[in-house]
Amino acid sequence: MRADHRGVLLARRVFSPGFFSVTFQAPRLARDVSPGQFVMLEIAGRLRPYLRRAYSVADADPAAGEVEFLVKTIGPGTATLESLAEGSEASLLGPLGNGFSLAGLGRGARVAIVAGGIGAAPFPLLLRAMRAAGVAGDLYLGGRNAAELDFRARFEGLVDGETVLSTDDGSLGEKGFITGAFARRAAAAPSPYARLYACGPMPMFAALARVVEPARIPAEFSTEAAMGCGFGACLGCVIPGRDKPFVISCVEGPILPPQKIDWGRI
Amino acid sequence: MRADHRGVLLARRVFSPGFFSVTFQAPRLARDVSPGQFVMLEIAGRLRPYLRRAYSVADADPAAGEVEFLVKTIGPGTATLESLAEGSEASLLGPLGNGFSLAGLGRGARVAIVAGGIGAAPFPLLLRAMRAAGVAGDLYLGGRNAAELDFRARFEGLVDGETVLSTDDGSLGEKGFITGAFARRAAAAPSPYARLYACGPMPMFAALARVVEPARIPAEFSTEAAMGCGFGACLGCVIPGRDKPFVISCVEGPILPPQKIDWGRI
Amino acid sequence: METRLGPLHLKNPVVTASGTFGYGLEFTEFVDLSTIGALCTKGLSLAPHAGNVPPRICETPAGMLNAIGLQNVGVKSFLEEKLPRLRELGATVIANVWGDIEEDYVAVVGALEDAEGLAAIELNISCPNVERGGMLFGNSPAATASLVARVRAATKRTLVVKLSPNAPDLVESARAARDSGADILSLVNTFVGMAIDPVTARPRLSFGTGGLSGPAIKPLAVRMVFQVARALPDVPLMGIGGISDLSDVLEFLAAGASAVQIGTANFRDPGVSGRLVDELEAYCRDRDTTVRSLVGRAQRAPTGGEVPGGDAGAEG
Amino acid sequence: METRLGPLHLKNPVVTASGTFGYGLEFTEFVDLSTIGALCTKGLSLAPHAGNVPPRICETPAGMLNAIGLQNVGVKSFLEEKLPRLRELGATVIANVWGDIEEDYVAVVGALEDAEGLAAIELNISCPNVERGGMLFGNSPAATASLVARVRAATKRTLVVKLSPNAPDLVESARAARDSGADILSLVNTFVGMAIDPVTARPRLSFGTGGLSGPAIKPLAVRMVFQVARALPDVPLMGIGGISDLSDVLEFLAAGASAVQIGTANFRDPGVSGRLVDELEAYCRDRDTTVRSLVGRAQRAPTGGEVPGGDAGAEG
Ligand SMILES: Cc1cc2nc3c(=O)[nH]c(=O)nc-3n(C[C@H](O)[C@H](O)[C@H](O)COP(=O)(O)OP(=O)(O)OC[C@H]3O[C@@H](n4cnc5c(N)ncnc54)[C@H](O)[C@@H]3O)c2cc1C
Ligand SMILES: Cc1cc2nc3c(=O)[nH]c(=O)nc-3n(C[C@H](O)[C@H](O)[C@H](O)COP(=O)(O)OP(=O)(O)OC[C@H]3O[C@@H](n4cnc5c(N)ncnc54)[C@H](O)[C@@H]3O)c2cc1C
Ligand SMILES: Cc1cc2nc3c(=O)[nH]c(=O)nc-3n(C[C@H](O)[C@H](O)[C@H](O)COP(=O)(O)O)c2cc1C
Ligand SMILES: Cc1cc2nc3c(=O)[nH]c(=O)nc-3n(C[C@H](O)[C@H](O)[C@H](O)COP(=O)(O)O)c2cc1C
Ligand code: FES
Ligand code: FES
Repeated sequence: MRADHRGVLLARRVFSPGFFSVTFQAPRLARDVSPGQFVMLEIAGRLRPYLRRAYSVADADPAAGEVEFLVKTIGPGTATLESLAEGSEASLLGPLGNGFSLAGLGRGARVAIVAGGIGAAPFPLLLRAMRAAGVAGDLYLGGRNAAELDFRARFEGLVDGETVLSTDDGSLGEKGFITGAFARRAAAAPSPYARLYACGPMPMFAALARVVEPARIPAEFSTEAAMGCGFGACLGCVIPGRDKPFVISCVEGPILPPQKIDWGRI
Repeated sequence: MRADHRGVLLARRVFSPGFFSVTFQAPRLARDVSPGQFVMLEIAGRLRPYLRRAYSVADADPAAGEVEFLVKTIGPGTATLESLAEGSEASLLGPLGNGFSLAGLGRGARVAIVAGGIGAAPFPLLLRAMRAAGVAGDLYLGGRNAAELDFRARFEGLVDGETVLSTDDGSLGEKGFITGAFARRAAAAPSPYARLYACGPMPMFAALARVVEPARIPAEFSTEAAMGCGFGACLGCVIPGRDKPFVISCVEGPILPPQKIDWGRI
Repeated sequence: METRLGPLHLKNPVVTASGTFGYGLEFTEFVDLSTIGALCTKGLSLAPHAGNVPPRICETPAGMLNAIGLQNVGVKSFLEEKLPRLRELGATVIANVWGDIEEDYVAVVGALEDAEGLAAIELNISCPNVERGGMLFGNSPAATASLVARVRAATKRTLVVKLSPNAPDLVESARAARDSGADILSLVNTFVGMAIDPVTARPRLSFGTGGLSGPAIKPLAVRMVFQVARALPDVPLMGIGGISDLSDVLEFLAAGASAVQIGTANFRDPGVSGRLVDELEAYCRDRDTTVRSLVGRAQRAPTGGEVPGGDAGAEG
Repeated sequence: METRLGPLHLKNPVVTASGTFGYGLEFTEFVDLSTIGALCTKGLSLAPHAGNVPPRICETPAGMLNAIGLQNVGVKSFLEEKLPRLRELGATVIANVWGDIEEDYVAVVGALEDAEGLAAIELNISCPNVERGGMLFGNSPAATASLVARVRAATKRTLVVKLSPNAPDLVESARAARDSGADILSLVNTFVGMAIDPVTARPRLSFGTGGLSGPAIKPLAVRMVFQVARALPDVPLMGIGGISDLSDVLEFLAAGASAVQIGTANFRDPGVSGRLVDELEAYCRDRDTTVRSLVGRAQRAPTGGEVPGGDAGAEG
């Protein structure tokens, strides 16, 4: 059930400048969250940022009562998190959103996970669930340069499959966009992948949609929109839809199949 | 010279709930400040509180490069200071204001210091200056109850004279207002006191003015007004004056003789 | 805590503001809807409405801008899918309505007239009157008067008219609404504002401008409530604008509001409305006073202090 | 960084706002006055003026309210004690002036006419016109036109007219000022607001109401600058309202301001104006662009995005 959980900051791990993870003590949240869900986070008593910020739960340890977030610093909200002293409190409103689905994937099934930059955030928790369900998967990680992919260390031991890296400048892995690397492998008929899970910027999703729709690969995109509330009250987070004008991404998503999004209006 | 000094929080000492002292590393400020002067303090990157807050420098150690403030928690500004993590930074704009004067007090002179509650803040530094100048002084400390005077511990070893305490509820020292305790001793003719230094709420000053003006005891009141800037730019901090409509308390004060204030318009 | 606003009786003065509380059902895990004074629904139109393309919101210092574009499910599905559940939950419901022309308002109000479990209608007059070339109903006392009179004639329900702070003369608009049959005035709606991305130089909202809300507008809203309460002491007011905690509630009551509406704060803190009911109750108990006696206290306080030769400059 | 506003040439577009920068001399330890575009003096009247009784200021969310009451040393002592030192320091000075009746303005402007080292006059029209029963000069286009015309006739100097955001129709006021001879428009002055102590229920300012300033008003000020720039593209504008950092400066330039004024931020951060000059210079260097080419960029950006059937509701 959704609630406003009190979280105490236990630890911060910095991967490279502006890329870090924070782990909070929040037992009920750690128990209730499922892969792909997010929280709206607030640091008490602050007028800046004024609105809460959305963060996918990157990993959860129900036994220890801990939840972890993978974060990239962009503005006041993420910067506050970056400088928050250990032991400080935050309120974590969640779990919110629909989450990823493993339904219909039998043991031994193989999937692809494509992440653009910090879009990798929700996948550690998904990889755990896949392992439990006996689902294998290749991880495609793309970033601007090697430094922006240092957080890949967070995925060590979690991937039951290949890990493919790419950078825009070629400083690590293949040179170019990760969507290209994925397309080359997924294109093969029959496709090696029973499903695609992806998270990243909208242009990446649009490129992926052009690959998976013709190839009939079912896909789940973890979409991102500016969110005022995170639970369906403000209607600020809508994404142009195909079968209706707008999808309310915080409650109908954030995980959406490409078929629900009107790419022409993005 | 006035400047916006970077201060690093070294230590906090809590005397009783809501009464504490904070010590910052700020070498140039520690060197330049004189008794009775204040700083406008801001904790970086916060929109709340929006304006800086004024704090008298309670003590300064030029050798160690440290300045200390005695604080009572009232609202967002003081609350932020109360919860500020050690090692955090603040900007300290100062030293500001005119400060107390020991001019005209020869060695062996005796003065009175009257403080209402947290009004005691500026006096540790003044007491050091008095000792250096060979000036003795009795300290009158008044508060609501015993707990609100726990910070008197901060004055141990600093007073070359008597320490007189009073509380509204009689839980410590004499019962009643500290102004009464002072009046009974100061009234004696000739008055034992060559000068009065006082800090506290306006009603306390008004009461003291009624004692010292007839008795012709020179006095210096450390006044308090809501301050927008602290350096004469906003004209927000004025106090009704006698020889002109308003005194700009942040630059003409905060230390003012009762003769400059129009008590009838307070 | 019982609160009377003319014909409207609420169990307490804490109401949630339109568009910031969804249809109430989004908040059931955070607030027991039966405990708050009332909730105002998202603005309802006759047909479902899609609203503006994103981005629709952005953050500003101590507030936010929104240009949702009045997206709503339409009055029909509100009556079929939302209102029955709100009734079950024991919520006191105020239906906020809007339209492009007077007939739209009349039609929506007509559709709601026989619905069971509606406490009042709130007219959002901060909408572009397409017949008048998009000029907002709320921005001319004449347009306001004409609209309110039409709606008044179309319903027996308690009628709340929600004022726009962008009106050239707020008191005139308030008087026009009152004289045309409003039972209660709620104020304020959002202030038209704009934010521009410094690097791309494009407005942060696709619509260009948006409505400013949140703590940032509180001093402006308090002044407007104070001003309208002074000009129209007989009209019950609901104060709105940046209310986030108990002291904000007390501030609006002191200014002259008989009840308050909590808006943007619901996004940050979905449980805030229920908590404010408890805190206000405790406050009244501790000081053994009543909500009613807290209303308009500032109206009686002396102001305007200046020295001889002092001017009335409220600015600078 | 050279900035032209009609007849006024500044070395850069960063100006400090009246009443928030004293007479400049309070800031010499924090800013080299010769490096900023210009400074606007505290509002000057013919005679020294005492102002309102305290409390005169209070904090609000992301801003402050003030009712200083235009306390100032008077034009005579400004000319004798302040201006000469400002000249020595190489400051570019804009004299902000005000009065209770038109004659007062004319008299102050007359007293300044032959002073050496004044770059321009800025008229604060947000003052109560005592002849018109205290109605503010800035709140009626007619009163604005009449005042500006009188002053225009009385001076050869560059004339800046500072608009009040409380005017019923800002664009009309702007047009009236322009048509009556204003060379430049500066906007905005403070918004009339109010804060009430929740416990005592007394207004926090002795004057009752006060002028709201600071980041809280930025989205409203940006919208107003954008709107006036669109309506009067030929009039040079100085944008004012909550500017605290470089991105705020860029935002106002993009909206259509040729220069900006930094106000309340000077209280929190007395060195901010000098720093913004450096930061803006660095920004232009890095992107090798000019300030001029940053002006009005948002005017050219497409806006108003809505879906078919989407309405123009800027509020909700
Ligand atoms: C469902 C969901 C899950 C998310 N999960 C994560 C996560 O796990 N880790 C994480 O680091 N972030 C995540 N985000 C993104 C995160 O919420 C934003 O980066 C954050 O709101 C930025 O806030 P800020 O105050 O730091 O910057 P803001 O001041 O909000 O933004 C600064 C500037 O960057 C722009 N901006 C805002 N958001 C983004 C963005 N996402 N990408 C690029 N520019 C942006 C803004 O328009 C503004 O111009 C998620 C977002 C959503 C909707
Ligand atoms: C020159 C000067 C020196 C000062 N030195 C010290 C010092 O050394 N130690 C210290 O603790 N404080 C000192 N103060 C007072 C201190 O600045 C205020 O207490 C502080 O501004 C409160 O800020 P806040 O945000 O915590 O509360 P605010 O939100 O600013 O105030 C909360 C409420 O308390 C009221 N209030 C504000 N200030 C006071 C006050 N001083 N007393 C009672 N009510 C008030 C406000 O009107 C408001 O209603 C000094 C003030 C001045 C002008
Ligand atoms: C304390 C204070 C005093 C002011 N005095 C004047 C004044 O004398 N004349 C004037 O035209 N504007 C005056 N202003 C308005 C400012 O010049 C500026 O227009 C307004 O504060 C908005 O800008 P800001 O949000 O950056 O402060 C004053 C503002 C403040 C806060
Ligand atoms: C996202 C959002 C949507 C809103 N939608 C509506 C609406 O549909 N109808 C309406 O009358 N007011 C609407 N409002 C205005 C609020 O009801 C309220 O009047 C305003 O936000 C000021 O209050 P606040 O500062 O507490 O948010 C909306 C406000 C926000 C922030
Ligand atoms: S974020 Fe508020 S409705 Fe989705
Ligand atoms: S505090 Fe600004 S002038 Fe004194």
